[in-house]
Amino acid sequence: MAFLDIKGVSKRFGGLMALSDVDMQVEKGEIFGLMGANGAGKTTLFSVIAGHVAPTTGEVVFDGQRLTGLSPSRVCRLGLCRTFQIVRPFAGLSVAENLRVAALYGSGRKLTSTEVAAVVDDALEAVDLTDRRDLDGGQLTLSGQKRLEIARALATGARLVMLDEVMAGLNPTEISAMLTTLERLRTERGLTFVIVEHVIGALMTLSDRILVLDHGERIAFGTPEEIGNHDRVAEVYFG
Amino acid sequence: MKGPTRLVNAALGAVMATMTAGAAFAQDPITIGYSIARTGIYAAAAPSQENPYKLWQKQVNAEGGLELPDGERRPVEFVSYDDQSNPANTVRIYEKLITQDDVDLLAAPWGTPMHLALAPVLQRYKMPMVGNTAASVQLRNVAPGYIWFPTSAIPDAMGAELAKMMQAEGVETAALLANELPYSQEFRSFLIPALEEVGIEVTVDESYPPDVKDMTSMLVEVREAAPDAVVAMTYPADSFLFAGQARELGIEAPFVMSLIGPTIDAYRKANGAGANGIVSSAHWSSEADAWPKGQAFFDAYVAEFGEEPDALDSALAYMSMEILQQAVAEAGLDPEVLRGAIAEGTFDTINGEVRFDGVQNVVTPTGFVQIQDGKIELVWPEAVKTADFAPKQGW
Amino acid sequence: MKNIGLILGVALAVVAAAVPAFGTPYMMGVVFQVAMWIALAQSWSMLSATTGYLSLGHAVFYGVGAYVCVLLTGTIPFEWALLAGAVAAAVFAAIVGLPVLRVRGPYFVILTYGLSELVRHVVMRIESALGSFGRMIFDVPRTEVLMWWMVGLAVLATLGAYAIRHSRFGAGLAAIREDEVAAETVGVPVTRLKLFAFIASAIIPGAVGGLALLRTSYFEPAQAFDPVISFTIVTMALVGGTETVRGPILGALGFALLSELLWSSLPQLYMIVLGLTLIIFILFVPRGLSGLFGRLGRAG
Amino acid sequence: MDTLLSGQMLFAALVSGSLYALVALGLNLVYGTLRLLNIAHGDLVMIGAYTAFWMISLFAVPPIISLVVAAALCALLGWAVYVGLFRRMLAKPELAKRVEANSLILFYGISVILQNLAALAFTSTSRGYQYLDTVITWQGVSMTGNRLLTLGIAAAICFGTILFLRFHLFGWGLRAVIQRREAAQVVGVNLNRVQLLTICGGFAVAGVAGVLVSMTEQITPFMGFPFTIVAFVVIIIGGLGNIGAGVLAGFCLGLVETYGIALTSPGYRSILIYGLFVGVLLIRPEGIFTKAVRS
Repeated sequence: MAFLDIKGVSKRFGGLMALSDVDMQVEKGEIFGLMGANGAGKTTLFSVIAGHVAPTTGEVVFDGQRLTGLSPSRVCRLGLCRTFQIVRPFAGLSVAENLRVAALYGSGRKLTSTEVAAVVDDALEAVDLTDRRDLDGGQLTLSGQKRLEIARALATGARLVMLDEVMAGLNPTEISAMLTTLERLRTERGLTFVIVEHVIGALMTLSDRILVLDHGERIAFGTPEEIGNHDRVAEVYFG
Repeated sequence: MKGPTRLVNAALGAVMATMTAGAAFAQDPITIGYSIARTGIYAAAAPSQENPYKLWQKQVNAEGGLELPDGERRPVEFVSYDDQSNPANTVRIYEKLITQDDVDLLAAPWGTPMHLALAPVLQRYKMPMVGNTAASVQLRNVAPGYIWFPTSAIPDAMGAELAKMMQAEGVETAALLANELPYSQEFRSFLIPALEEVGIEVTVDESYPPDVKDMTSMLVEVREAAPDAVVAMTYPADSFLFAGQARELGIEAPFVMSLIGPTIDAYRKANGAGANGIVSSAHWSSEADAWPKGQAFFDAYVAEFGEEPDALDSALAYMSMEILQQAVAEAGLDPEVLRGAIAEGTFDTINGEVRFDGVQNVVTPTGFVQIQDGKIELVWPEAVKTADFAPKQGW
Repeated sequence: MKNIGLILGVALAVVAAAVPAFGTPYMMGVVFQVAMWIALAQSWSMLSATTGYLSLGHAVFYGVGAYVCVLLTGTIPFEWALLAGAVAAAVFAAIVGLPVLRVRGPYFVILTYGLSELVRHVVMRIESALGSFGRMIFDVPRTEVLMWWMVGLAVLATLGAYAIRHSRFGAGLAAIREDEVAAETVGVPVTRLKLFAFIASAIIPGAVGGLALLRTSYFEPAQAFDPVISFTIVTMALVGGTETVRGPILGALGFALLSELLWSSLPQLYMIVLGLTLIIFILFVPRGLSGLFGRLGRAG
Repeated sequence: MDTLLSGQMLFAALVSGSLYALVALGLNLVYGTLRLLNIAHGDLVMIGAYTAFWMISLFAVPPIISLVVAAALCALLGWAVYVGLFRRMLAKPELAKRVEANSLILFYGISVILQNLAALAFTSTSRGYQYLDTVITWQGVSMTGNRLLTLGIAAAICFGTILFLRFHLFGWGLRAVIQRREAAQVVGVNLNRVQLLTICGGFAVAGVAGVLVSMTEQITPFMGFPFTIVAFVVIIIGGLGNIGAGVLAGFCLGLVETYGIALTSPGYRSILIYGLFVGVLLIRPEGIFTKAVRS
């Protein structure tokens, strides 16, 4: 059974089918890419998985546990955490405080204060924010805030992290730093990632496998090379 | 300790100083403390009580001061605070007046809740106070001792008297509209059985919340029932509303009562001739020949404040000061002696003779007034009335 | 510096302890009043300062507590009546909490106000249906006893607020204040925590309402649910500053003492001066007395 | 049942409704454009009422003329408050961040000052005067002149404002500011000017409402607060910042009050109104008459 198993998920908003009958299997330790034009349903799929939105039909199973119907906080405590395309740091709290909240609540068990401090330090280290730990979340640059989002997800102890366009708005230097960070997180920590990315190059480089959505439907699935050569994808996406 | 307060009172007293014999001011003034609602929901009612206090003070000081048993006169000075219409503040203020400001005498705050909250404080510090504007059967639950209520507008007596009066005027059916605030509800609870007793049928009986903004639907119901009498148990704000809308709908009952409101000067100014014929609760009128001091008070009040005194609250407030004045002349300033004098004495006021039994005035009869040609005439009871009841002739 | 809230709380308790020895009944009245506002503002801060959900209806808890207490006095010892008042307020908060806390921002502000008014009118209606025209309470405890209870509640509220702010619970509430969706995403059970905070902030006001009622010894719904109570609480807490536990203490102390001072020295003008003070504070001391003192402390 | 269908009830509902709509209109303008919770709104009604009272008592000027005076006076106050306080507040980021809480307290301060200045200047004695109180009967409906005037003026101002906002360029700018502040600035709306004019306009409308109210109610320095509450109830039911819906909601509240009382009992009047208010906030906080905007 797949680590994250999405079975026949559909979501209807009024008359609009945002997702129709999407299947998707993510294996442990992989980086799974999601592609699609604006409005293709990627963010909706994230929201369904993370528990922000209930699917109209279908179900989501994570590590053998059914997620459908659970609240986002519950989903997070089970080990699955997402970030936001438009960053949502706790702007008035310091970077370390941001992570402390995630550490306190994200794991689903009570940590001692030493354990919390360790988790916070570790997450800061992992995204290279240690020297900014006392700044307010709102004072970071965009790139810093994207890192903070990732660090917060790490601090929850998540085993699967869903990244929603963490590279959007970053400059090439920042993108390549981000790529390094993500690669490192996967290899060093064995984390699983599902990523949505508009920066196609980055997506192709990072992902092991890619799923392409168009108007809420699954139109292609495969390795980056396969997707690059896929006719329908080329038609919808590149051209 | 009370320096700053004195500054303000000195300003108030400045005018009087020029008019009063210099000798009196060489002496230590007698201080009288009270709280009043200068802000908050009761603030509009407060001047009807505070103005008589000020008038009384001015008159007393013009005579050389408040007379003590030895014939000595000392000027009167007020120490007053705003209770913000909150009984909790009233309690605090009187504690401060008694223990901190060391006032010689106390005057009453405005309103039933304030009086009731105050009774235990007076008991505790053994300071006598003549109340005035409180009216509730609950007053009788107050342990007699340090507080007295000169009013005779107590709901149970009023209910019985009003029923008698309505019977005497040939009323057979009545519509009742009552504000949900305690005083009017209490009145309603005594009026209904009293009406039943004298055989008057209640055809409409509605209660409405104090923040009512339109009475049309109630009054349409009243108009359709076409009763002989409409008894609106109003507070000031809704008394304006009632008069305006009853007039609009042409309520034709010959007997129309509005509980609190019509005796306020502004009520008659706002309603003009439409106010004529409206009955209200008060047991005083300046027109009564039996109470010669009444007209003098009325004239002095009009001269001082440019409007007529409220026949209920202003009269009661002034009466309470007259009682205090006469008791002090008899007994002096010692609280215990003074208490005895108030409890045992008989007083001559603008509302005639007053004597207390327990906490209650047992002399002044419960009465009702009616606006006739813009004047407040006492129309009930027979013994003291200044004019006959006249059926309301339209609006 | 971190423990200044506690220190102030203890200091207040010590002052109060000394009062009966040398103080006049008037002083006891002042202490009662100041302690009451500290207890209320501090309780309010447990919800509003931590989560940013600005309640303009805390009079409802005060009123519910007062009402339950007045219904019970005479039947059981007053201590139990106070406890019942606190429990009733908490139960009420628990019942209305879930739907009310779904509403945010200015809507929440206005909703809490409206709720308080709704309950006031319902109680008025009940009282008039019961044929009760204001209730008097006899045999109330001495002022000194009441003052002690109130000081106790103020200390309790301060300790409670301190404990919340420095706990896991408090960290979760802070996250909710900053971004509710993000908080939920990192595992904070937002709905549950908000409800707990709402209930926590209702308990002590329930007891305070009962106690204040015993002091006045007279109950009328119009006064027990007076919206001015809600406004005063918010004002004091904001003037004090919402960032620390000492904020509400400073606000309540400053405000109560200022009005005590003005009230007796400028009887005609004090409300106007109070209004001006408020305006000046909001414009020029945005972080409240607490922020002001913090800044002075750092500068010196 | 006959009473329910009578013109008399409808007239009463329309008079209350138009007044509610008018009082709420001013508040809604100020909230919509500036996001300020104006707790002092009812005190402007009080100022309008006193203006009318003193004008007629001292100079025998009828309220119909005082309308203009009161509007000018309140607009002036709006100008002073905006320039003196709120421009300052909105300019400070740390204050503007919590604009609702801060404006609430600021206006609370202003409210306290206005009430107590009025009490100091005029004493708190209640006032009243007689104006246009002849009763006109038409088709069996009795109407007092001053209530008819209230209906006419209040309705005219409400609908006039709606039309103005719809068709005048300023109205477009204002609606743009209400809906999307930042975007409006980008496309060249002078935010400062729009805000200043709206606050003056909103205050002026409250002053006008005060003149109308003074013809039928007692005037005291503390009469304003209930109007603040009614105004909030109305704009919540309509939808905060939605001008047209607010006017509609004002009339609806008049209908609910009149017919709701007739169908139940007058004792339920306030429970009904606050119940509706709380119910709307719980179920549809964006307002009954506002199309739901969901992202």
